[in-house]
Amino acid sequence: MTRRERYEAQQRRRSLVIAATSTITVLAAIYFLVPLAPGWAKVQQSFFNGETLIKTFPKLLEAFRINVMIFAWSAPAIAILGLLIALARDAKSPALFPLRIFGAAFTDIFRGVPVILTVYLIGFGIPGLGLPRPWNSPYIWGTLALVLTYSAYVAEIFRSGIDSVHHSQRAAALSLGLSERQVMRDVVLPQAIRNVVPSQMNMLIALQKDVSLLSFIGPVEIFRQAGVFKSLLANFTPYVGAAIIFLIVTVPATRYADHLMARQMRERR
Amino acid sequence: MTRRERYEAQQRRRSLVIAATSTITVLAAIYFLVPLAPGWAKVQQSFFNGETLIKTFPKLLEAFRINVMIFAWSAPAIAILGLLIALARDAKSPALFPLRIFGAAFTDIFRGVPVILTVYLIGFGIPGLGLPRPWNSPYIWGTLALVLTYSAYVAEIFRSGIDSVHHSQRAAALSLGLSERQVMRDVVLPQAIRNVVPSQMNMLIALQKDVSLLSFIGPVEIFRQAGVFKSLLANFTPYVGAAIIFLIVTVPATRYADHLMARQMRERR
Amino acid sequence: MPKLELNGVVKRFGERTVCDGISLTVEEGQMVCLIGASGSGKSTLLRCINLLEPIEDGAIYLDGEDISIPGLNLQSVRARIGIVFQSFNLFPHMTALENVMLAPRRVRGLTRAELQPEVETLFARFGLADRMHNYPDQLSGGQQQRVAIVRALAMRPEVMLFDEITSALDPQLVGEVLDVLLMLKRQGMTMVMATHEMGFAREAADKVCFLDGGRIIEEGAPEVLFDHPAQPATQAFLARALK
Amino acid sequence: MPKLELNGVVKRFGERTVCDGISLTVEEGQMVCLIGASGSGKSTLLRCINLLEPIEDGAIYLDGEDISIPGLNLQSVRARIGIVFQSFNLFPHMTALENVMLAPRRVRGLTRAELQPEVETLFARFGLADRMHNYPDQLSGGQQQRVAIVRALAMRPEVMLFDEITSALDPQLVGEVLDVLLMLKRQGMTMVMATHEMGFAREAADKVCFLDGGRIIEEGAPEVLFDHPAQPATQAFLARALK
Amino acid sequence: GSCAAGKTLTDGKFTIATGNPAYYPWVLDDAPESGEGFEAAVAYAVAEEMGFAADDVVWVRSSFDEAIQPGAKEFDVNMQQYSITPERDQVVDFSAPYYTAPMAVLVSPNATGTAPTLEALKGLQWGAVGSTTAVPKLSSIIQPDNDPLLYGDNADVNAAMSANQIDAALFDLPTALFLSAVMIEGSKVIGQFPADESDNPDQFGMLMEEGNPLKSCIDEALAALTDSGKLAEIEAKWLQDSTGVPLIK
Ligand SMILES: Nc1ncnc2c1ncn2[C@@H]1O[C@H](COP(=O)(O)OP(=O)(O)OP(=O)(O)O)[C@@H](O)[C@H]1O
Ligand SMILES: Nc1ncnc2c1ncn2[C@@H]1O[C@H](COP(=O)(O)OP(=O)(O)OP(=O)(O)O)[C@@H](O)[C@H]1O
Ligand SMILES: [Mg+2]
Ligand SMILES: [Mg+2]
Repeated sequence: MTRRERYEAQQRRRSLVIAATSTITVLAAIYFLVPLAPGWAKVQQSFFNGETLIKTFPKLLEAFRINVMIFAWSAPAIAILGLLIALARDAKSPALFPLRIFGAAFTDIFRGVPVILTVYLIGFGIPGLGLPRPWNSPYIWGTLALVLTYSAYVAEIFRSGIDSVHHSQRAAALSLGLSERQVMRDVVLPQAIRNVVPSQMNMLIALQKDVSLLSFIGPVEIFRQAGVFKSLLANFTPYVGAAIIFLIVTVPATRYADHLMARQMRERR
Repeated sequence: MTRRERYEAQQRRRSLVIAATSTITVLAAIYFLVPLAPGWAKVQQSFFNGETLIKTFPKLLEAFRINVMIFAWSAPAIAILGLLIALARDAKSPALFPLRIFGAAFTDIFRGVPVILTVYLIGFGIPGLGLPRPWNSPYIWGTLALVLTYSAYVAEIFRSGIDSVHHSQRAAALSLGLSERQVMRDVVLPQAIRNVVPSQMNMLIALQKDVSLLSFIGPVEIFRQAGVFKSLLANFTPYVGAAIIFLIVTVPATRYADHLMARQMRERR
Repeated sequence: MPKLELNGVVKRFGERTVCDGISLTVEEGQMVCLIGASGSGKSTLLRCINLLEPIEDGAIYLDGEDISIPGLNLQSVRARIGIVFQSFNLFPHMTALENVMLAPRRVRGLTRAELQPEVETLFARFGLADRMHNYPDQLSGGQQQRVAIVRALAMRPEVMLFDEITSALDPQLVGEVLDVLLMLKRQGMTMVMATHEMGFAREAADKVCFLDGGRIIEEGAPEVLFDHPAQPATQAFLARALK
Repeated sequence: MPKLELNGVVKRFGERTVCDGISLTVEEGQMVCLIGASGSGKSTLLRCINLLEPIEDGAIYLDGEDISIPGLNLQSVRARIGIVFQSFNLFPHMTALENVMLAPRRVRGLTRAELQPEVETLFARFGLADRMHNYPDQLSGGQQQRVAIVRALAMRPEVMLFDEITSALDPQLVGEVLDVLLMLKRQGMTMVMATHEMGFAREAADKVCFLDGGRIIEEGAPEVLFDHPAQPATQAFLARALK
Repeated sequence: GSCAAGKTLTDGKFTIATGNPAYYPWVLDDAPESGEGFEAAVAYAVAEEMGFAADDVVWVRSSFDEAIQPGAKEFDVNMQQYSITPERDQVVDFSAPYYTAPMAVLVSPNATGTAPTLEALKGLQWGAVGSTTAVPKLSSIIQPDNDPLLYGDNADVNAAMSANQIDAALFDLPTALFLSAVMIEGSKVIGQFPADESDNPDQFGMLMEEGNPLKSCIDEALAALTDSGKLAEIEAKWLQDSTGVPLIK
């Protein structure tokens, strides 16, 4: 073992000790001090009620299936539409000026308008125009509203990624005779996307939770289900149950994505 | 005028014509065809009711003051906390390992837990522990919930920006004798922040609308106000009013930010 | 008919005129060297020839065809003109091999397998056989420079533009790379090269152009230009450069 | 006591050993040139001396003090050792002037106004007086290289490391920059330089080290090493390089 | 039933929507099928009056938003304490009222000493459920000094009261009595407003799609139930006697 490895190992040991003690201290402080607060019993009863949790959890889990379903079909749609809008906004040639304008208008409108309105307007409004039964489903139109809104956000992120790739990369690729499309696909986008993975992770996680907005127009997903229990039992514990379900899904996913990113970085340098 | 300028001017003219005709065609199609739908009268009555709009708009505008207020004090707090968390997650030295862990746990938890739960838990739970009147205000604790949640998202974006700065920049700055802090502040962060302006704009716009989540714990901001009108009048038009107010604020802001970014890019290259 | 012809090319960046009416003729199979002080516009001129920078005025002809017409299909022209940049500009997310194969696969429409032998030969010729699977960040400056050359050659261009491609090479490699260029020349490649290697320019160039402030002040066969420069600016430059 | 001393420095990247037990002594005011093929480890060695890369084994002494002890305050050491990178690494979000002023302002604690005369003199000496307010993207390769040199010198380091700093310069500027280095040497600056300019190494170096595969195969006064290389590898390298 | 024949969503079935969840005392245990609870009982009585067997009553759930959305509805009638207002009546149809609800004041444990006078009530920090007619009542009748806080449902009002963020909340009397008795420990209903306090007392009606032909049948049925005293009987069975709550002056 070299001098440097010894030193680093020692540093790591020391910091682990610090981490462990400080974490334990803080947790212990919370654990022992919070229950001394006068209202603790009531708060515990309202938010961390084991009995309620057990009672409501299975139904929450069942409702979560709807979230998963909506998420599963809207996420790819959002990725694709978002990318297309980003490309439209980034069109360089003067002939594509209309596309640029369209992209800008799209992002402005769908980011600017509150999601709830988009959900109501598309989820209630379009079916209200007189669509027959299977085609007026809130699942279809609600998903569309979600896709439109999120695409606007996602497009802006892709665009920032595209802008972050140095223009000399475009020049080098063009000089090889690649078309603008190929340059985008093979050279710019791979670097752009890698640069924005964390921001898109953000969006993915936010989307997962915003699937719940569809409950405004009917579908009883996990949030609405938790809300129903909350109203019924006058107890917020079902939300904690929902949060647990979300955390079980998102935390491993983000850790894994982080791990992949870090490995990629390490390999590269 | 050189050959190239002539050509570009011509291209621009042509594309403007295309843009104008296509836009007008689409708008005309919507304008003339949608009202032919059987349910149009009802939809118009429900969503685009001029009378309702005029009646409710002043009160919506008044309620919007609360949004502006909450936004004004939470946005800077989010920027600062988000940046600190990003820096914590990016700490390189093994001695700062606990900070890294803390940063990761923070982002995982506050991104993973649905905002509603955070708002309820902090907005009702902490005051419920027995705080006296001025200190149990839903404004204080609701804002804290918002700040914690958004900081987690914003931190991830900052982190992606920091990672997007090439490591040779760090090396060059370190080699000049700058401390890690100075390197971060003077060399890495300015480049990092510039790279993520569009993503952070996203967050700013989303925050502006998510201020409405505080309405779950009492404050009557524009969305709750629109909801009250909706219930009272059985009409969704007040949401359209709210959307108009949001658009009036966000569209010029994003256009201006875009303009600044574009100018910066042009100057730089 | 000259292979490549520039006629009064003007390029401006905002207020600054970087190429100020440059006319130049390059015959098929010729090697033309651009020399001149830093900032005299050599790199910019090469970028203009490759249509990476739109020119303000003048025209550029390839095989007699005006390739600077606005609105031309740039792609097909660029595939015929290769360029190696002063700053390499390798694609950081691809290995050396992928960097080289990308354009032939996309533009020439070949598969990896079809390209393999050809590309491996190129790598070997540039002493990079064991670096094919490294990412640019893992290569030394000289190695990156050579990968960039291989990348351009793999497109089998008709004209090659080189922008100080030996600047990051050690003298041994400079020799080797220049040997490759001589070989390309023997094979009939038309080349324009911005260089500071006066020795090479004298030995290999058919024509040397001296740039100053965005203009070609003087041009001619290397023997003439190096040994009997007519213009005072050229004389001053060469006096310092060959010292 | 030597100004700078390396003792068995080992540097690995993963499996690959890039510096393989390098020992080297640089006396105060000496100019040492590192020569060797591309990929022989010259840049990496310079980065190790500047503590940008932690070393696996061995030690580095500055003024007799071990600066490679893990956990040392790197910052104060680095301020005493300047480095100019092969790839410039200017800060793209700052003008040339800001690039140069940043470190003196932060580390030496001076104000812009205090620095102005000193920095302006430096810019002028490198022929950059009218480029101070340009961003790196707006500078030619040679201009960027010179800004990088000015940036390092503005910290008034005791030891300067140069990594092929003349590679992006035209011959005229090469002459000028090397003149500056000679002047620095006369002023007593200790310097280590990776270079491919054999002519300069011979003229200006007090000692030349030939690197091959991460080892110093041979070192000595330039007259000795260039005219009577002892090792076959050195002979081969020089034979090609001086051809 | 002859009157309703061919006018319902599904022939031979009577589809009734209620809230998700449905609260006591309107529906017992969130299970309207049992017919227990005031609204559930009224629903079955109306259905029977219209000639539907208990088995032909189909229950669905809906939110307020779904009830007022333009376009096709998923129910024949929707019963969840909808107050009849002229504005709402423009968008949807209401049956004749089946209950007239007085508004009542529920105060937190800290404020149980408040006198039941408008004067004393003004100074309290008020809360209410944002989607109910309590909101306009609050601003028109009580006109509190501080802006009221508004919530999404009863449970949130309950939590805000527990966190001492509000002193008083306005509900319809049966809900207020239920909350004070079961949900919020130590709270108290300190007063009610006379049901006919203002021009439009809070009357609950069944909500239908605008122009629903079923309206006349339902009105007929309700009229019959009122005449026969059946409605009063149901009310007496499920809604607490409210005579003990003082009137607010
Ligand atoms: N994008 C730009 N905006 C403004 N000025 C520019 C830009 N690109 C180059 N220049 C300027 O144009 C001039 C010519 O630059 P160019 O890179 O062509 O020089 P060069 O002859 O290749 O020099 P070197 O030998 O140093 O590479 C320089 O003065 C440079 O500052
Ligand atoms: N981060 C890295 N990971 C893996 N290998 C690396 C890394 N950096 C450098 N190397 C390898 O280390 C060796 C030495 O590189 P170095 O840059 O020191 O060479 P050099 O002597 O400066 O060459 P040149 O004259 O071309 O600049 C090369 O073979 C290179 O591929
Ligand atoms: Mg150049
Ligand atoms: Mg090197």
